[in-house]
Amino acid sequence: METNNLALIVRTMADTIIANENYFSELDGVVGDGDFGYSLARGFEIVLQDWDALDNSSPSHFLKAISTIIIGRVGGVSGIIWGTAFLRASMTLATKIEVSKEDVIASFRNAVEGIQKRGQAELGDKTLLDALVPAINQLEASFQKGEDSRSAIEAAAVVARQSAEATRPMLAKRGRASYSGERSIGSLDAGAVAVAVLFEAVSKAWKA
Amino acid sequence: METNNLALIVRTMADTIIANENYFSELDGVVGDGDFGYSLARGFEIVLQDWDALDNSSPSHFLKAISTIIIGRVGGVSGIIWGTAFLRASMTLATKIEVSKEDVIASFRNAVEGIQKRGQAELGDKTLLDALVPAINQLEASFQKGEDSRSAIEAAAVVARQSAEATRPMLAKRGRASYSGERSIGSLDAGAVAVAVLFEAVSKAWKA
Amino acid sequence: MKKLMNDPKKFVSEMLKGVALANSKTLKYIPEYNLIMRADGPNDNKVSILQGSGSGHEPAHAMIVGYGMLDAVCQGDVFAAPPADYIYQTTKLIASKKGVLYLINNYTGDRMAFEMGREMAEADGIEVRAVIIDDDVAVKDSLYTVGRRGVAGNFFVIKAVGAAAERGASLEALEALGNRVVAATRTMGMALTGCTPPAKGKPIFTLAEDEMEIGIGIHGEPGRKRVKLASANQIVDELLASVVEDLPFKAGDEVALMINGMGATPISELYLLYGYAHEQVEKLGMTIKRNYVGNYCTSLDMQGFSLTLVKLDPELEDLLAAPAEIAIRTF
Amino acid sequence: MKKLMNDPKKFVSEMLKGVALANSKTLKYIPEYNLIMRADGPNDNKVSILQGSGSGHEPAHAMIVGYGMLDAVCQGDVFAAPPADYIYQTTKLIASKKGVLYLINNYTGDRMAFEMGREMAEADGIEVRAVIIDDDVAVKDSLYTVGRRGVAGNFFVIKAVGAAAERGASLEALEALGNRVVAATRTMGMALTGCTPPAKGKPIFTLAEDEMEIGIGIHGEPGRKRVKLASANQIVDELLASVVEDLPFKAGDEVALMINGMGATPISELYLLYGYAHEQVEKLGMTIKRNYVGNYCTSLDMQGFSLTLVKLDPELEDLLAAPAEIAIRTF
Ligand SMILES: Nc1ncnc2c1ncn2[C@@H]1O[C@H](COP(=O)(O)OP(=O)(O)O)[C@@H](O)[C@H]1O
Ligand SMILES: Nc1ncnc2c1ncn2[C@@H]1O[C@H](COP(=O)(O)OP(=O)(O)O)[C@@H](O)[C@H]1O
Ligand SMILES: [Mg+2]
Ligand SMILES: [Mg+2]
Ligand SMILES: [Mg+2]
Ligand SMILES: [Mg+2]
Repeated sequence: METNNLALIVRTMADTIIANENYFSELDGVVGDGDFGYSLARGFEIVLQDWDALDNSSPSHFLKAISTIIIGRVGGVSGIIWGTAFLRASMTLATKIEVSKEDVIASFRNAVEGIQKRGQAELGDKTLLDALVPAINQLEASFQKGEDSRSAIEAAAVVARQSAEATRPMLAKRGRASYSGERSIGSLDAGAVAVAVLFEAVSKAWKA
Repeated sequence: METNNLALIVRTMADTIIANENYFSELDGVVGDGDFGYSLARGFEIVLQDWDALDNSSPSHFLKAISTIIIGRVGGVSGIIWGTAFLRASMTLATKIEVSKEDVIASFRNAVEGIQKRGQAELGDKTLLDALVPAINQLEASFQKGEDSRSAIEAAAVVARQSAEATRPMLAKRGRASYSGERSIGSLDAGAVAVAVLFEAVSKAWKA
Repeated sequence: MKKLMNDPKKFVSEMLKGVALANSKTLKYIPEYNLIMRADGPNDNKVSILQGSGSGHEPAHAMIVGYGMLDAVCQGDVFAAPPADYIYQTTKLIASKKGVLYLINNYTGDRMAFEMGREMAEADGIEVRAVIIDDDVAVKDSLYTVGRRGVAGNFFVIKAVGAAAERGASLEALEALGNRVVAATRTMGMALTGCTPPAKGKPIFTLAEDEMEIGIGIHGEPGRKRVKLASANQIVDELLASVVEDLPFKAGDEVALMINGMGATPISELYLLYGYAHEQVEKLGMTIKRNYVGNYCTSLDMQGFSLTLVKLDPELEDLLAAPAEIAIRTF
Repeated sequence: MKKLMNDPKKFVSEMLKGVALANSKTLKYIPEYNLIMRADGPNDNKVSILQGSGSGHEPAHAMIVGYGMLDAVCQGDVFAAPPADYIYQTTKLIASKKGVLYLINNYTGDRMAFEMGREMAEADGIEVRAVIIDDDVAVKDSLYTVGRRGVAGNFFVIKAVGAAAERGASLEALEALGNRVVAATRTMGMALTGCTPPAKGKPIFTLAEDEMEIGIGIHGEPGRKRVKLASANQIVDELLASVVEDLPFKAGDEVALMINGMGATPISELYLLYGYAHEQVEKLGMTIKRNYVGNYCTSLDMQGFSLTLVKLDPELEDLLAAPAEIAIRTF
């Protein structure tokens, strides 16, 4: 993967997040405070605004630039979680110019570790990790089977969607939704759905 | 008229005011502040509560006792207006034990004078005077024609009702309704309707 | 509209009880007359200051009794002037050798009750003077004969007169001062929603989701006009224009600016309004010497606000800055 | 629900601008970080105190910066913790030789942002400590692993720590004091209506005319249960019982009692609630040494209130009584 592909992914993410602002916020509003879409959208708006000025001298620098915007401008849990994810991915890639499939998986793993360090969430706590981790697992499995990026991402998107749906019966143990206790059962986790929507969008963009 | 008849009138007024609390307040709510029924009802509740202890050694004393309750316990324009009316009537009757038809008219006239002194309202300003004064005029005319109390009161009630209805096209120039300016046109004056309702109730009670 | 209350008929008395219990060292409560008065009054070296008025405008008036402000209030029911007898009894209780000053908001019920109470008090030999407050520019004085309403501007009259009274001013001087503040004060308000008196249980008027009412009173009286909801800045522009042209206020004037909430408006929105109003007043060439943002004179649970400008002179500014102590406090 | 605002995206910045313009002599506003700080800070003889938090809880936190209270706040958007970078930048701006104390309401977003901001600040050599505030008894600590929320009780932590900081207390001492206040403070809230974030335009939750929600948070999080609307006294009984049994508070305790409005509750209702709560607390044998009635920590335009009890000792009582100066004032 090159910076070009990376740019496609981040741009697709940004466009998708902005297009889904209200949908994401509504999901967060069921048992959270309804600002998830708003927070992310404000951050990725800035990503798009600053797009041409972003340091894309290397994949690592590019991801660092994104993380700086998110950490600097996005509030709420999401600012930290998503900002940390980009920062960890950037750190993983360090000085690399070419990004291998192994690098992609390592970046994702490192991002998850960072999210868990900050947020202390376990799998099953009804957070975006419940969609992200299975999707990464699928991506890795596909890569190991020698599938191409296109079908690997497609398969990961399917798993992300299924896993997001699977958050419905979960009891929220992290984030604001956890205050609702038993009432959090029966609704989807906003972050997990966002992960699914983003994997789907990237998969679609990859094919085009 | 004796204290007995006077007692019947006041009791009928009290019962009617309490029964019409919400109706009177609704009328006041259209362009006023919606408390007219509430204010009067709270005062006449006390009249009924204290009924047996009221000084009824003479018509004048009895009316004075009522006025003291109203002035002492009813707030808003109505406390003053109605309290003043009872006080003026009481003053008119002074030491009389028997109340003649002339005394009744004189008491009413004195009450109207008192109301006007306090409130500075003219006929046509869309206040209770617009029902009260025509009703008194009718009462006096009936008495002068030699009609009995029963038919005189009945005729006065008819005039009071017509006059109350006639407040609809008026522009309020006094009281809170006047702040609504042109908007006060098209609704009935709460006080005028109350006067009509009370004349009707007394007329009905007189017949029974 | 829902309320946190028990029996609507006890709304006022239970509220006053709360004020009294929260301020047991400084305030005295006499339930019979809905009366809240300073525990340390009356003081024969100081004119006593009384405001009556209906309830529903909290913190005015029951919560603004204290050092440097009112000596007492006797409140009527929600939106109803107090009975004349409350005023008479209160006047007797607070009578000082220097006299008693009534600060009356210009409503028929209040004026009549105070007039009658005053007659009774004067018959007892108590010296009484009165100032009529009528700062609301929404009511055109010339059209309707009852004159303008007294609204949030009453705060400035109370504050200035209260401070001067503490400094020992005479009854005549305070009456003149009160009239001077009234003459320098203009207010206009608006509402996003009507208010609901506890005993009524329904809003006095209702507005659609995209409507607002401009020029409302503080008793749910409808205003000058009902129009489409506009942006905060546009609303400030409209209220400010009405207020400024009325006195008129001019470039070079030193002023106090108040954004007063109507009861259910979050303080965040009031500060947002203040920010823009401040800029606009300065653009007109005036200098804002003092500012006030919060709930001063409300209309129960109405959403909305009023904007008040007061033209200051050095004496008035000094009186407004003088210390005072009332139930409404943060610490 | 209607709002007095312009562009919802500018809600927070326009509000902060208003706060700054209304307090231009005492406060400094740095729009880039939604930062309101004391104009006279930092002071190397005094620990600097920072609270971050999301917006929508006004007057907390932007309007309670000042002498004896906070040295700065950097607010996030409505109900969103500030970005970590705001905290880092703010910490640098207020850094004093005596250190910086964070007072953090216990929410995941706030904790993470402050943790990250702190790491960055410590890397610059700034000494930082933090106190986590979690006074809300509605959230059962044992069941959910994120712990209790910080709600209106944060006022007492800020006030006590703020006063002690003015007296020169060390960073360690302030951290210990903050934790001591947290340990002595319990709150529970309820709502008659949900609240509407400006950018959302619709209430986060809606309640029927005869319903209320018990145990709500201050971000529109639904509460323990949704039940039939009860009388004010019954509601106070329920909240008080939850608060009292939790610490537990006991006969003989000296306490501070706060009735805190959620943003759109008229002050009349808050005093009505206070009156009954006061009587009940005294019936339980406690002595109310200080009381607080008003809007301290709100949830935008939510109707409702919370009840807080703080167990006092002489030191704490003295700190609560110490003078302070903030944007929220009457005069
Ligand atoms: N501790 C956590 N670790 C990982 N993800 C979390 C955590 N807490 C919440 N989330 C995710 O963040 C989403 C909510 O984000 P956001 O609305 O920005 O949070 P908040 O409004 O609580 O600050 C949730 O749907 C969930 O997926
Ligand atoms: N100046 C006045 N003179 C005589 N009657 C008046 C006057 N002003 C108002 N009223 C009458 O009083 C009624 C309203 O009474 P009330 O609701 O008690 O007044 P408020 O709420 O304004 O104090 C009006 O319907 C009108 O009939
Ligand atoms: Mg959220
Ligand atoms: Mg009325
Ligand atoms: Mg009234
Ligand atoms: Mg949030």
